Amino acid sequence: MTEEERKFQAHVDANEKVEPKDWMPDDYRATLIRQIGQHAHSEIVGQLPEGNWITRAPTLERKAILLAKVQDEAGHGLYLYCAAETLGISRDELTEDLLSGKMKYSSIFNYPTLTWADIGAVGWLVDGAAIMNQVPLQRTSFGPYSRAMIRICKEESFHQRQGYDIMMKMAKGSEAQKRMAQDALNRLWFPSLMMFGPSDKESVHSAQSMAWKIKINTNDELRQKFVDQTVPQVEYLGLTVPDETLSWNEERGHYDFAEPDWGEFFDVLKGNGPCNTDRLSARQEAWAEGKWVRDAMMAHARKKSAAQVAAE
Amino acid sequence: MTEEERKFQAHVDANEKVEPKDWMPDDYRATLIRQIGQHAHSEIVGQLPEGNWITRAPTLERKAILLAKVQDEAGHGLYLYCAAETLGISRDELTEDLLSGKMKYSSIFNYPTLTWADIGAVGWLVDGAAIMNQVPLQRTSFGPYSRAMIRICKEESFHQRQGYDIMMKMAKGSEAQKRMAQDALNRLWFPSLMMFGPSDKESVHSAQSMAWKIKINTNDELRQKFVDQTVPQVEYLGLTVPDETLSWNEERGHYDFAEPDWGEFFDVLKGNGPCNTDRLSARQEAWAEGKWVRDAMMAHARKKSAAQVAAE
Amino acid sequence: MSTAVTSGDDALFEFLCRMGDSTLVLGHRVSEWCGHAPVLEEDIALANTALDLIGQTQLWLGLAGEVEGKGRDADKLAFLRDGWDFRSALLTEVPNGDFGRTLMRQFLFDAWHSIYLGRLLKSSDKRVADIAEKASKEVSYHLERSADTVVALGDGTEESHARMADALAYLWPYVGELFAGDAVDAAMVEAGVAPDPASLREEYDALVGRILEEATLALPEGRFAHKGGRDGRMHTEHLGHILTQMQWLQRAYPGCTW
Amino acid sequence: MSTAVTSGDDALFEFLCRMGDSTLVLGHRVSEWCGHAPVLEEDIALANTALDLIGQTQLWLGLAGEVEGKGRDADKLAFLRDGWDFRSALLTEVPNGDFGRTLMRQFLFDAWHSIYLGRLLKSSDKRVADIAEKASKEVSYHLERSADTVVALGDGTEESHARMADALAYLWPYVGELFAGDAVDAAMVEAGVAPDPASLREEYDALVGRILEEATLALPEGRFAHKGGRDGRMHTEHLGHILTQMQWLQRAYPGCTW
Repeated sequence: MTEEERKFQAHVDANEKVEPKDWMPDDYRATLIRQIGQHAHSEIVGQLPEGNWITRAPTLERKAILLAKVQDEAGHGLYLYCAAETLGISRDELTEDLLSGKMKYSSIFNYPTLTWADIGAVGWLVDGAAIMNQVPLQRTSFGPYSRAMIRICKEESFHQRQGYDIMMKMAKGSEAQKRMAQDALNRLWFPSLMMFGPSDKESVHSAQSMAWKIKINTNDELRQKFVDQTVPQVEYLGLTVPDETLSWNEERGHYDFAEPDWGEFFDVLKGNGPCNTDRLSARQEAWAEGKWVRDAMMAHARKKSAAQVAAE
Repeated sequence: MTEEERKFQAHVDANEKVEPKDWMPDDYRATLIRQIGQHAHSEIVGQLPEGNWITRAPTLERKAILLAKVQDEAGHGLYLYCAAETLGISRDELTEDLLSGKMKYSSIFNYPTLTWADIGAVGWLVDGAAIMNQVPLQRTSFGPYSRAMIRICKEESFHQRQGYDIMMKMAKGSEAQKRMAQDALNRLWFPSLMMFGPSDKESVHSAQSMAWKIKINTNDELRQKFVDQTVPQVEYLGLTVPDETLSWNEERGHYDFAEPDWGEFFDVLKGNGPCNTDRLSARQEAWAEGKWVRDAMMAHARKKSAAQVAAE
Repeated sequence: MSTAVTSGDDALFEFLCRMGDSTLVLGHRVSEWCGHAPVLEEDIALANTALDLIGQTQLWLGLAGEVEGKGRDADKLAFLRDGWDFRSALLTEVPNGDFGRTLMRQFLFDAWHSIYLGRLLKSSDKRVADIAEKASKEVSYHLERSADTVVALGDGTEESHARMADALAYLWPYVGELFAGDAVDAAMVEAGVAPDPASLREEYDALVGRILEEATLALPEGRFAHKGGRDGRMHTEHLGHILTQMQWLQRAYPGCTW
Repeated sequence: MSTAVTSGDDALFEFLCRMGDSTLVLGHRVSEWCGHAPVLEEDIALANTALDLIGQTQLWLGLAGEVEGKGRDADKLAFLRDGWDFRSALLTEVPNGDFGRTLMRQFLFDAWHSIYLGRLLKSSDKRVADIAEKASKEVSYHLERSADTVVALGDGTEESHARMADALAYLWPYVGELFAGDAVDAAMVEAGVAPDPASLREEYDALVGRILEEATLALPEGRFAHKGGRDGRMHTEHLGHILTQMQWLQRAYPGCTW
């Protein structure tokens, strides 16, 4: 460790925030760009599976709530891109990396939303898992990221409650609605567990991130916490977790549960999820078809500022 | 009249057919190209309002019948383009003239199909009016046109019966279905009457076409015949013709009826119908987006025939 | 055909459906953009516009249901009427087209909407005035935004200028309907509930003309107007397709709580 | 999740729905082209293909309803089930894309369809064999046509070649599902009703490989396969949108005669 590195680590260890102008290790910067960028991309791509049901929402109120949620997600994307930009990379660069497949977004968004209950389950489970990941990140060492997380967590927990409320209405509704709720849970349970990533017991990478307080908990800790929190909610809904091995372990004080199919996880990561192609091409088309708009807005802004200069 | 013109007229007067290789007056040729081309275009554009309901047809049988009908219409278009081609103009030229707005198609297709009953009403009224126009044209002087008409009329009367059958089911169905049937009749009655064109009492143009047996009856004759035939059908359905002035004229032995709003007719003809823009742009887009396909098919055919020649 | 207007409440119901159905259908159209806008800020702005419009729909159709007094609430009106009972202006029904056409449609609607709501603030019916007050704040923001965007795109590049000119040419024939009064409007004028639509045209043309000029676009000369949406006589073919999406769940699973 | 298969009739019902739902959904997709094909002959051919597929749907779902014995006829099955009860192969659900993708999808399906129907001619269930006989005549014509078109477009211009290669790359991951057998297939094999899907793969690859070679396109190497349509576990997001259109009228006006 160099002197700078030592000072940096001491600063982090003292729970002081790192700010954009501060010196930081190259790897710290690179890891953060990857992590924040991926998070931002997830917010953007995450609009698509939920957007899929806006035009089919069953009531005006549900439609309004879903619109507000999707709008929030775009807003989160914006905060996060801004946080990433303080590290010296532009939003357009990050976008190009998303569209070229160089950067990833959360694999959960490569699963389809097939019924209205999926909108409930996405809010409840997916946002639930996201919050579980994000709450500790409010204490992350990088200032702009930490502040973005504080803002985002507040809204996400609101989204999660709304999602659970949809599930409640379905689970307490007609036979068909109950079936829909259970079907959504069946399809989304394991993908939600995958959101915490594979076990990082032996990952050196994770250890470094934890030392830097970019990562606060291990994947397994968070997954356990999620299961422990969610199972009683499932029971309250009168639904069944699609895991026959699930049981309360008195000794551990936690639920035992089955691991998700990590083969599927890596398949989806590689591009072979049910919706990878459609999601990415939706974004690519939006970007390509929007080029004339971005060009025009830029051209108009230039003309306007030239006129202003001329007038001064 | 030149000697050729006299001989031509005598030939026509003797009810002999004119064939493509026969001498014919330039105006006869031009008028036929316009008339046959416009008729062909109408078959093509006519696919759109009906196609609008194929994906929403209420039963599998109705869907199959509608598909078969639309397929027939494309087939009619094909016969008619072939008939026009014998006059020395290519299908592509005719298509370009349609897409540029230089040539017209029947204005009726600029009205929307808004409910399933419209599909019934289009078959019953629009095909009914078309048959009324076309039956006499089976005796038209130009051979290829006459033969195309014979083929087409056979299928059209089948379509008309199917349309009437839809109306029957609706008119004898639930309250909502009855209302749909009446609403369709209300919207399509006058546009159907317009299909025969404005009164041609004083049109020199029409007189020449009649002498040439390109036109067999006056517009007013055909319109009267249509009304006389259709009113009892309306009554049988238990519906009401949206014309308070309609009444049986014992003396004439015909129904008296209100003229359609010819202002609207000319508006639609000028391009201001409810769907003109959408219809034409649907065809323009289909043509533009299909260019690569047509080019490729041509290129492949050339390669294949070159390979054949080389092999011989 | 338009329902015969036999009493003041019938006319008021029609008027409220006209307001609520237009915001509902336009809100639906705008929401189709979700996740597909040219730039993130526009995704946010479009979702926000759609959200406001759906919120206004709840108010207008909610009041319509009350006035009708047959137990239909805003949801029942939105999800269980067929197209012929809708009273949406045709302008709100046309497909989004490219982003330019969507924003031009928004601007042409916002301009009318803001002027109309401005008059409704003085409605003799306090319920109407209250909704107008809430809505007009939102709509003045919509107008500011759509006008700015129309200016930027009209005045941007050669391509954007051409696209905006095309959009305007396509949409203009749908504008006239907003100003064509009928018996319902006359009843509303008489009751002091709403203004005569025709009386707003001059202000509209001035406003739209000013923005279009800034956008280096010409106000079209034609006054031809498609009609049939506000009175339900003849909607576009597009409305039926919108409803298949919008209403499917409620139609497939009737009587559920969501 | 797939309905638990408890008896032979349950499996037969599932099998018949797989046949009928795939023809129904593909027929729907093909019919979306109506009036928009690149050339008139293709408009006719596409309408004809859709028509055949809908006709086959009537037979398969009609028999499914009989076998089920709960009073559901082909229309009830087509128009009143939600997506999760559909058993359409995912390949049939994907959007049309351009004409090239539509024809490539058609070819990939036709090749499977013709081989599969060929085996069904010898089904132990005469009703199945009879439907297969009628359908296989139609499908051999479909295959001839779609194969010719794939060859022409693959071997046409540089642009058409690239588009067809893209189409193939997009569609190939949806092919594998057609050959993935499960308990329903096993029950059908045992009853002599239908062949083991996996047993058709070699013939399929040979047929498709031969045509693609003529089309100057390479048979993709990846064997990754999307699954979940034939067993209903996880359809594409597209199916739900198809159903909003397909089923709207029956949902909005239940119990009517049309």
